[in-house]
Amino acid sequence: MTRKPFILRNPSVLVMLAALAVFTVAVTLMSQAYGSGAVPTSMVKVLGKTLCLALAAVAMDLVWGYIGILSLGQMAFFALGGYMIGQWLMYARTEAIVATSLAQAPIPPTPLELQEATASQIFGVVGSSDLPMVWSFAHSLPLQLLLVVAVPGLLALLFGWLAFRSRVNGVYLSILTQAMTLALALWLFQNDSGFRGNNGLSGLQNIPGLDGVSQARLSIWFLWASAAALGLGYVLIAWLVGGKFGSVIRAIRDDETRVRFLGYPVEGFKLVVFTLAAMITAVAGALYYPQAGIINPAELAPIASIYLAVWVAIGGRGRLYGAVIGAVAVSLLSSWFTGGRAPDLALPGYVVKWVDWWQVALGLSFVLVTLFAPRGIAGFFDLFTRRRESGS
Amino acid sequence: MLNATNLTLHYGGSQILHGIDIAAHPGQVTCVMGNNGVGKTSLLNLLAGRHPRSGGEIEFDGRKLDRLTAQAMARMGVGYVPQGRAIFPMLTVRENLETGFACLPRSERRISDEIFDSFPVLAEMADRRGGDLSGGQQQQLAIARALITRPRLLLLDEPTEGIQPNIIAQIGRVIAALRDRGDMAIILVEQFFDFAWELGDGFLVLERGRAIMQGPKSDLRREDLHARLAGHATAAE
Amino acid sequence: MSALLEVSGVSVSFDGFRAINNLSFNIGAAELRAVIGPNGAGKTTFMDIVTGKTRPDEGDVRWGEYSRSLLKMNEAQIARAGIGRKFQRPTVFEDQSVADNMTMALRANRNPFSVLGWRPSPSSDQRVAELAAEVGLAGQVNRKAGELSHGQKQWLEIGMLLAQEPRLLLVDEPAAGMTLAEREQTTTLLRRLAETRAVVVVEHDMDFVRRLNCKVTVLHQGSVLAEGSLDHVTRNPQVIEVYLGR
Amino acid sequence: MKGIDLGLDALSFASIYFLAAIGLAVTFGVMRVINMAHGEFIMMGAYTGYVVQTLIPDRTLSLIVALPAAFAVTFAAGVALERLVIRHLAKRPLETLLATFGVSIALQQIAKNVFGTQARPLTAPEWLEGAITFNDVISISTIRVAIFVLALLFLGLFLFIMKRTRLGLEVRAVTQNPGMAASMGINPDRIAMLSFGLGSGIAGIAGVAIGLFAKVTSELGQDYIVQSFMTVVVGGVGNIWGTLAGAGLIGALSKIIESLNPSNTLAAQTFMILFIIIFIQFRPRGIIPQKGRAAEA
Repeated sequence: MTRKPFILRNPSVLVMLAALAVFTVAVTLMSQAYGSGAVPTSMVKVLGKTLCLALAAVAMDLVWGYIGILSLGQMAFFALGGYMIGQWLMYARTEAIVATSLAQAPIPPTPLELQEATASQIFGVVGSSDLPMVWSFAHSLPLQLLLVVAVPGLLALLFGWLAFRSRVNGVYLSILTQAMTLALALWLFQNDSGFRGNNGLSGLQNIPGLDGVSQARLSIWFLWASAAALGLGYVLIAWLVGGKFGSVIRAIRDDETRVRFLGYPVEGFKLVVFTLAAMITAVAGALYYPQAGIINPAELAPIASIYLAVWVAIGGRGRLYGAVIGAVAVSLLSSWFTGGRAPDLALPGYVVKWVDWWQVALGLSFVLVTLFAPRGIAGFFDLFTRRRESGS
Repeated sequence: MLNATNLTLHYGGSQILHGIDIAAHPGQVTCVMGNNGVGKTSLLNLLAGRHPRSGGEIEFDGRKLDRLTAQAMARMGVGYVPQGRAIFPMLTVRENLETGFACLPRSERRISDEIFDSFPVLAEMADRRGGDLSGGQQQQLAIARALITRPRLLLLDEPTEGIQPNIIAQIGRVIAALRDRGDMAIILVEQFFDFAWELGDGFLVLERGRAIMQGPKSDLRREDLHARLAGHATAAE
Repeated sequence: MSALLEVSGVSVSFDGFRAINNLSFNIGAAELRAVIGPNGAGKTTFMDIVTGKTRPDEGDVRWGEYSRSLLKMNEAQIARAGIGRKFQRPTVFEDQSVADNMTMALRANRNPFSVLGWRPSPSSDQRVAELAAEVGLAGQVNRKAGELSHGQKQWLEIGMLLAQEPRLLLVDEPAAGMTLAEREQTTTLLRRLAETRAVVVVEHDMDFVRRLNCKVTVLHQGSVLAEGSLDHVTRNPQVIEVYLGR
Repeated sequence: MKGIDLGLDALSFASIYFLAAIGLAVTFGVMRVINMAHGEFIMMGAYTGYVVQTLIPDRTLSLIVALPAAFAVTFAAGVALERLVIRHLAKRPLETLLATFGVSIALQQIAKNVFGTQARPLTAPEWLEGAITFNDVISISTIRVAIFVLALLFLGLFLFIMKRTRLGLEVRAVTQNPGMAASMGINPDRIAMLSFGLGSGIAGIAGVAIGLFAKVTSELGQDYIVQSFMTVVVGGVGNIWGTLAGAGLIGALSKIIESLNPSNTLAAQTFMILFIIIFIQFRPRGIIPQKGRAAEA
């Protein structure tokens, strides 16, 4: 048997990368910054954010679809990634503003004064003027970038170690991950948590040092970055699940007891997958929030993590492209319907306003998908390929 | 009473029963015999409606039955005493018995004295939890529980398995009494040869899901039947 | 000859019911042994204890030349130490190909990072092909395990066990649901395997045990009732009483 | 003195948790069904109370009407959910979780569309509005006493239904061995449907009680669902005393942590959840674990 290179063995990866490239080039050519302007900057941001959500969904699929942990804590990692990059964005930019305003003062400020002034600018809103300990590295982009993966990774490692070693499984594990997210959210909601309570971090769309660059351009740059991250993440995860490692984790999903009797340390595999997925999710979050402009603890609501699971379910669990399709389709449809642009549906005696009724339709569609299409949208592709195979 | 023909059964990919015929008549005990793993329990499960058959006809009281469910069979008058007894461990003895009330009209929902007369130990233990009973007591409870539903066909799956001799004798007397009442048909799956031979009116011997010997007691000789059963195990002697 | 596996004085209860009662059992390094006994005699619980699924309340289980206690090890560690288990119902990963199933079982470092770095090589491909041929699945390596027949799944599972290269094989009712021809193949294979390693077969089909032609241990109510050749144990009046004819 | 006050506070907290969780003790604890819409059933109960109050001005009378009405509404919703969705997802617990979550967000949005985003008042009768004062330090609002009494009442009702009624017997038989229960002539599907309805109905009544002191919004259920699940899991699945113990533990714990740092209830809740996560490490099957081989499967 000769082995073909990884990419050739996985045509779906090639298709995905090609689609992503075409999409990115097309959006760029229609953008206000680099092209015809057919796609407004706000739309570019929506698309860029959607790519980040798709990356989070692919990571969710790794955790749920491949190793069988229905984690309802993915948004905790996503938001933590956002908070970590947000710290630098907010600090560096506030510092720059403070520095400019203090520059007019007769005596130039000392670094300490500058830091104090920056801190009171940031934390005035929660009645504090000291820089909390957790902001110690906020001045440094490389350190905060490191924290983007390190903090969620460590949280996942610790939580996973506790949960997996006591063999908490199935729905219990799901509820436990949900509790973890809730605990983190409640903690962030406090004013003295060091993360500005329910105000969250804001102004993240302004990138320090790039004041001269228009939002139109920035949005395209972030789109590129998001597309690159999605592409890389997709290839990485596809590579992971394509080999023997993937074989083992799918086996753990289907019958973990049996895998133990084969001699594999099941808990170790779960821990590796859970932590890795947390870090990928955090990177997605770190790219998402600068495009969103603001992050606050509401992002960690239990409901948000469940959405992620639902996208994967609708797209088709256990298939990475299913996760991408689910995330993209549902989140774009959601923003179209809730954005007030969808035409109302006139029923006899009642006009359905989609702004009000979209959530209802979405909720019921989860029910229908789980009941009637457990393989999701990707399941329909199977019908095609099977027909083609049997036809030829 | 019950007449089943050409029954087949699959678990997943493997065929467990191959064309079994079995009949049960009021006032008679039909014994199903054979070594472990030949499909006796599967046959009983099928008749109790607990596992769908893959083929064959079942007639009960002259009515052809299509799809069976366990609760429909119970309500139709089929009492079931499973292998391993399947007592509800957290229910008291009385509650275990009362589960059978589901088959009775509201006015008749009481535990008759007959039950406690047949199994006095159950009256003593009425308020203990089923799981706390010994194996022999559980077996008596399992039979009593099936009798509560006033069955016309009683299915017994190895009622002597792992039970001490004096209780076996008592169970034997109860089964004989039920048979002699004349209104109940009994199918008994049993490996204890003497016990089965004593009670049985008709016999069916299975081997790997097929009937290898079948007929009324009058047509069979004790030695032949015993040889057929023990043959594989003791042929070398 | 010192024993490969030494079970001594093991007891375990569930809800006050003694599933295993002061059980002692030894098996040598290259030996075929059949364990028989009526339902509820503790055959499966015995396997659960040896493979680490159930912890006994008392007693000890020791393994190998250095007499390591298995009680301190988890299921995966015990499997890596060289004890393979075949389940009663074939449990293969139906979603994956025969080759994938076997590759997973191949002897190799099991830690997650080593598995990540593992790449198929000509020798691993060849090993899979050999194993597939050995268990009669030569033409089927690229089929999904879920598409195999019941008997073939049993065979695949045996193949996976062989790939693990265990020193002790625990086999739970291998003949269940097999056709006559498949049974014969299975007996031949088990006997061949026992030439180089220890094999314990739990079975209650007497015919099958007879064909294995090996030492038999009879379990009853969680302890050993008799041990010896099949003829020896079938003449034992107690064995006849509880198991054979009565 | 302070201790007694704290104890009373903890007790009333525990009562609320217990009230919210007791319906789950039936659907999750007994039937092993994950119903993420349970919180929305609590919310539906609260809105039913509000609607009844708009129709019947007398607050005492409206409360008396609202309790059975809420039960009826949520019982029907529960039965419908079981028949239409949950039954078809038997043995797929994770998918049940997702599907019922879909129901949950649909119900939330429907409530928002019908009642708006503003909190609706559900006012307690006057006799429930005061406080019982023992001295300067110790006083407890009447409504909290009422909730405690209601929780006790529910405990009694639950025990009565499970131990003394035909339905309870059949439910217990089905939980312990559905196959054998069917062979005794019990219809397991019908039992599943009724007990699911019962658990949901209790959630509805809890909703009325919670609505009396909390704001009735479409998000009311969200605030209770995770804690309710934790209460059941911490207590030990399948045992009402476990649920009681879980509610007691969580109630006491949140008050104790709160009293150490009174300015910050959010931190208290964070620590409580962390404590629970760690607690589950040591007692993965809860305070009162279910015994036996069946529980291991």
